[in-house]
Amino acid sequence: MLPTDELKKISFTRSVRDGDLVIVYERHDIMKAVKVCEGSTLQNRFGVFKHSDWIGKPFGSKVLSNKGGFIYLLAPTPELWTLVLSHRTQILYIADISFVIMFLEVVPGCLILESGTGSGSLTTSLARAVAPTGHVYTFDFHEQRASSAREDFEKTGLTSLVSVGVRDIQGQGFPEEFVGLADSVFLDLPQPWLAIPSAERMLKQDGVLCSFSPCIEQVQRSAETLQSKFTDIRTFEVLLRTYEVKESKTDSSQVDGSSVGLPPCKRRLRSKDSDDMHDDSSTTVMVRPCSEARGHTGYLTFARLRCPS
Amino acid sequence: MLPTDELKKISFTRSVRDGDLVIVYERHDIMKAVKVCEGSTLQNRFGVFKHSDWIGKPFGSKVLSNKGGFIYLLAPTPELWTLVLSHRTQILYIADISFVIMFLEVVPGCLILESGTGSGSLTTSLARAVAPTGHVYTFDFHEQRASSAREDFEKTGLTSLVSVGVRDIQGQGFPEEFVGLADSVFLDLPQPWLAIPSAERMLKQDGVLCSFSPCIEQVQRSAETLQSKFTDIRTFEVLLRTYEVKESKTDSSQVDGSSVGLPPCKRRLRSKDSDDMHDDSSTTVMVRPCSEARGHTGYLTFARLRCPS
Amino acid sequence: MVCGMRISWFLFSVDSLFWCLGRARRVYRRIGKTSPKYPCESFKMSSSILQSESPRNPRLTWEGCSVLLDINDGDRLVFARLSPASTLKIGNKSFSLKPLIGCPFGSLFQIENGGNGPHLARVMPSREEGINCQEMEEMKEEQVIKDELRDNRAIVDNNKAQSLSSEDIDAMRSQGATGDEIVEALIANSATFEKKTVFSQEKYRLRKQKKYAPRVLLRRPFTRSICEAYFKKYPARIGFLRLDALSLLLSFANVTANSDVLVVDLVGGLLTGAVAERLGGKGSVCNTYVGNNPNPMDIVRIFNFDDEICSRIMRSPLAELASSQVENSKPNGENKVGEQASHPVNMDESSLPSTDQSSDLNSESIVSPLTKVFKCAKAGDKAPPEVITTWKENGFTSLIIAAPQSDAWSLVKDLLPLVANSAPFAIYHQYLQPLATCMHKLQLEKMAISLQISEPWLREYQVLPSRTHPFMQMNAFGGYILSGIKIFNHQ
Amino acid sequence: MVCGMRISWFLFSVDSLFWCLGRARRVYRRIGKTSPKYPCESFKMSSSILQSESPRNPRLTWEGCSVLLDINDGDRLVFARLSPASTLKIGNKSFSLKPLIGCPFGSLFQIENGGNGPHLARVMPSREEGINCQEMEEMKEEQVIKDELRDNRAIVDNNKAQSLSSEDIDAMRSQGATGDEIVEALIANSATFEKKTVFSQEKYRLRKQKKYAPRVLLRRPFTRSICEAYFKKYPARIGFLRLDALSLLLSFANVTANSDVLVVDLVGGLLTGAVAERLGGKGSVCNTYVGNNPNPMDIVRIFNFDDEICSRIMRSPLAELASSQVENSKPNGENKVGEQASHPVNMDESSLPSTDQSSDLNSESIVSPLTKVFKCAKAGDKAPPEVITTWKENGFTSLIIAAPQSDAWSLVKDLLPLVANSAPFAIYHQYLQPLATCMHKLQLEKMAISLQISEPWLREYQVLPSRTHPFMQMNAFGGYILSGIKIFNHQ
Repeated sequence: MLPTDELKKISFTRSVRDGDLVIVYERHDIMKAVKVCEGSTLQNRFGVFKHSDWIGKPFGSKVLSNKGGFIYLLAPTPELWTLVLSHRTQILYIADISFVIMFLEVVPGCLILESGTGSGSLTTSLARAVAPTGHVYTFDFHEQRASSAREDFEKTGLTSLVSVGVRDIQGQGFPEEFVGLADSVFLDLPQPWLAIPSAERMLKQDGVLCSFSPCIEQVQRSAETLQSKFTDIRTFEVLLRTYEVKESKTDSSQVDGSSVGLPPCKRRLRSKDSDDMHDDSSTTVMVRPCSEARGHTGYLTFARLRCPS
Repeated sequence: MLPTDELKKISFTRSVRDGDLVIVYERHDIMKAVKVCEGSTLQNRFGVFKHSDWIGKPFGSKVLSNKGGFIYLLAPTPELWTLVLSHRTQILYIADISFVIMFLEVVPGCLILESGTGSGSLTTSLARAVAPTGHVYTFDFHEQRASSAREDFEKTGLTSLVSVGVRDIQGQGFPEEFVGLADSVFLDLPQPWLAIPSAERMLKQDGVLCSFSPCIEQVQRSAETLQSKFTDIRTFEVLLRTYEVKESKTDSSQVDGSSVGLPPCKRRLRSKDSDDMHDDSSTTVMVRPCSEARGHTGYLTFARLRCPS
Repeated sequence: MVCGMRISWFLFSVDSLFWCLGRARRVYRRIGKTSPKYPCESFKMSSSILQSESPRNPRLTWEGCSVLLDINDGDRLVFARLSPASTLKIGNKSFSLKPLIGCPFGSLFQIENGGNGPHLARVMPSREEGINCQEMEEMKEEQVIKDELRDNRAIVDNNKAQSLSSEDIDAMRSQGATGDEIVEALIANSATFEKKTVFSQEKYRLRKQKKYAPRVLLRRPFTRSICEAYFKKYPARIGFLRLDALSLLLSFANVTANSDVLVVDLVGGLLTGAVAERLGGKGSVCNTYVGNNPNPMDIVRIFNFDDEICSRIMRSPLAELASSQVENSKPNGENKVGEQASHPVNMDESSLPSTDQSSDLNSESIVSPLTKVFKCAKAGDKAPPEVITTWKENGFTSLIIAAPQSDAWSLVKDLLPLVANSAPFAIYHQYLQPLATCMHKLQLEKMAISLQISEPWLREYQVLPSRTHPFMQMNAFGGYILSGIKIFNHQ
Repeated sequence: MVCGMRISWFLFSVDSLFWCLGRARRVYRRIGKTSPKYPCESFKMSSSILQSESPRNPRLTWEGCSVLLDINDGDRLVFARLSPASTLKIGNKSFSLKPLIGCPFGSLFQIENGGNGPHLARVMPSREEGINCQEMEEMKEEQVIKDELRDNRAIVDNNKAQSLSSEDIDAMRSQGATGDEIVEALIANSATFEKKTVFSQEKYRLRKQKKYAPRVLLRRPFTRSICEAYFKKYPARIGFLRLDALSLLLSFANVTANSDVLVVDLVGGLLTGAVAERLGGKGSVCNTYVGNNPNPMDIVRIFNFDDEICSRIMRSPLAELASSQVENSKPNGENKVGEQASHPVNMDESSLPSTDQSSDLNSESIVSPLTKVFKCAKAGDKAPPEVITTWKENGFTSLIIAAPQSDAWSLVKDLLPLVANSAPFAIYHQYLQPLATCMHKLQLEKMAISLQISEPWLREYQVLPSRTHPFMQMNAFGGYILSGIKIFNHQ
């Protein structure tokens, strides 16, 4: 997934090869991760796609099924991965992920501790940020979840950047071997305050901790616990509002009263032929917020380890 | 302010008269309430305005100062009043006010209890909603604040709709005379939970209560108290995002690299002559959110008195 | 006039109402009055006895009254008119709504097995029955809350946990067990219930209660509840007009008793009804329209408006309002002004009823209406010439436009001259650019000041011990509002 | 190359830096290297000793290091370069920054009266010194919190409450009293302090502490702190690019070590710096521009980038990138493609430096710079032909555009062909309509899929016992982002 291996980096010249992980894109909300395998096929509502047809095509190509249906083959990125991974737990999405990595000051070479691993959505982006020389140590108390995550990181080629441990961080804290070595710590735990004293010992001076909690009571209690050894304690909520774009024919003919209540001839952009569209003068691109949105994911509480007294 | 007195209702034929309350509009963010008085003058940075010049002019007129500066004379409304009243306390603004009145199901004829009166911003809108036959009984523990509010209601002509009492509602509850008579109760108190048992006795069956609190802890404690006798407990936050509109000349000439960093020739709409503007073809109206906004006012917790068991 | 209290045996629901709208949308239905079975005198008396101080704000239902039935905390929302003959279908059985007549709004009903078989009976609320919207929200979020006390490591949910079969449940039912008893039996026979967290136990109980002991809450059809119900189930019907946006329109336009409000209502009558509710029978609301066909305002009938209020709701074509002389009810009068005012840009998202039905219609359907009789036939009558004359002489005291598919400026330029000087106005729209253009034009033409485009933002919270947070699902868009004040222009 | 560790005695601040920008904006300054007083070897050694595992992420300051000084919790934010000669003006006195050298980032400094007169000295933090942003927010909201324990009925604040005169304070100072001692004296001599609520007492103490015992916090200049500082003090300089929007751009564009990122940076170099920080010295960032003059990227110099990272930051005119053959550093090469790519729509709100200075510049000013020497002269060098050839052969791995005043589509149509197939891209803009149009065009031209316009929304909370709520002031607008993935197009 990451261009750490120069040979796997996307470029004009790189094509899909046997064994590659590709993201099969049907629609912006229908995608799937597929491992390309010479003899395999992919079947969906558009028909049967032979993997052998894919090999040698540039990434970003449109490929056809036996029935003429099509999909796109995309190179995987952590953002696409977040959309296709299997949800073993509630996952973090791009808005929270991006902000966490920025606010935790994660840069190449950092050593990051994370608990819990969950579905590995954040972990994947953390790995991208610490590459090529840093490392993410991530822990989950749930044995099976940890091994599923491990398999995923193998699939996405991140094993050199991520280690998954099975451990109850709330109960046992982080392993002693990381004392004073962590640049940043991320907690997504039901009772983060139980893990904060351990996180504090793991952090380098001036290192940053982040705790993600859906409920304000968890934030209140964490903030209280953080008060003694941390400074610069700040709590945020990050959301993303998406917009929908459609074109509308600017119709200046008289519309009689009765038809005003009828739905307009609505045409969504993505389902349209480009051919009949090039008289731009008569169409307007209209844009408005999508009405359904994620209204809350969680509160992000950040804190910086206070300099030793 | 309200058209309860048919003679004071704005219309094509109604003009400014001696004794009228007018809103002097300089700019969308500079307004002032003035009582028109034959011999008086108003002085501002645009010069001196004689009230006598105003009398006989239609509402909504532009009037000139001795120096040729101008202002507009507007008929007062609760919305304008909210923008000009003197802030004796933090006030509620249009978004919260509108939602509260809607969610409290306030309609003409209702009897409403309110505490505290504060600066009377909400009270004015409540009065408008219960007019012409309802009544708002509003209480504040602060003697001076109550009498200032009373003066304001006199000024805005709402005395037949509003009564102001001095009373510590948290300590003493609402007066016994209102038991079972209130259609709705509004609380803006630091410890609303202390007033909830009294509010509950005042409400008619199925009546609605609203408590406004800036902090979540107040909401948590209120919600807990409400649980025993109320149902349909819901907490909201309402905000308003405003947009700024400006026009921009669509400039298709080549701009060389160095000038890209320079601020564009920005022209705000309100400071513009209409004369040089009528070549609409070359200008585009651009709109974007204002960056500064009220980020939080308070939480609105509503609850409906449960039907008697 | 006196005999206006129309009582009907028609039970109408959002579902069936919209079915009608979909089929007969072009027809502005005016179904004649029926002879009421119960004389209006009796209603007036009873209402005056019960609600001496507030006849327009009754707290008990009556025969012929319109109600909102909230089934299982918002899972289904049904508007109905109460009569001894009206019924509500729950599951595959129909239940008479007669027991709901004369009950306080806010009452809760459940199915009970009485002498005459299962019927709706009032539940006397006790503390633990305080189910509310917040718990509902909670139900949606399986994974969000990580329980502090226990965790789900030990629980394998493989559908084998329940030892009670559906045959067993049917048998219990036929033996007259109540829904609550079935729920208790299910809990007693669940192998995993005891292992669940307290929180999961609550969730389990609620899920079973909804299925086996559904509850019907009796609510008043006010603007609040009507707007919320439509927004939840059929947002496109009301142009996605969210409650907070609607409340802002009423504020911005200074709606109050004794005012004369000009509206363009392409949101099914919701705006007209909301304005009429605020007028309380004093003043007037004029629902104007471009062209020859009035805009439908069926939602007005859902309000329990009395005759006085209904008579203040009038319609008038823009052509007549804008013409220099009053045209005496010329029925299909075509007018140049009216035509010019309408250059709608087709841009609304509202989809056909058929789409809606498949997307958000409840699978459980509604009993068929017994008679298609509508209350409030008077509401929305054509404004008589003398009223139009008064409006022209005095001007409207404010203007509200909620026409999501029309061009704001085209409407405003013709409508604003009809409102009094210094009168406020508010325009709701789904798109920002048409309002920005409109605002720009109003400034250029020096027609208005205090112009502002605003967007309401509403967020609901779950407030529960240790589980307080904003709702996970939110409606991210409440539309845009352009507000302003008309100025007097010498030219 | 080895000798790239430029040390300077120049203290530069946001203020002075911008003054330069304002005056000399059209000139892309490339000030030559100075001979470093301290050999780079010594830095490398010391850094490798101190930070063995993370040489690019040092936790202690060093001579020549760039730092962010946060004075009184964000009241003033000053970027400075540490040297024995650099000074910081607080009030009307200048203080040497020498004591800050070699201290851990995160250290707090206060003015102390030592043998050599007042100087900055490190404060060893204790619990009650945990002032933070939240308390700051609290300070702004005088009326919001109604204290539960006491109320302010009894307090008349008439400036007579303080018996200590300014002469008394001056006298204390000249006798060597510390700022903290003065604060304590003020509290002891306040007639109303004891009557205040605990909360008000805290507020009073903090206010006095800021005035009489100001604190300087030493922070690392990372993308996080640089973006926050600019956004707070000079948002127009960075095109109002808020931290959350910037972080999204980096994610959407999949920026990571070993990638080759094409950027259009009209946000002062913030974007370029943020990308370079994520590259960590592997891969490249190409800052391209339309026309002949590179876009300024002064902000890059605020980062503590080492030579390796700096060398990966290159610039190249679009004309050269888009031409079919590599033009060997033709300095003022005009090119049709480049010209076509720029049809800027003037619509940004950024105002002239002079306006900024009067509006949000701190009244307290900064010491004058001793020498105008810039670090990282290598950063932003013109890309050598062989690198351009590689970019052309392989394509960029992603594209980010932050050009608030340019037309998105005009840029994208020329830039997208330069990125590899399946490469992601992200475009930041202040206005929605240009992005909507751009998205539409990309769809029509079948250039990209997975297109989405999103708007980040950020809210900060005050979390304090019994006083938890979102900040009362918020920045309501973080810009819009169009993101997508380039597809391979056969034609």
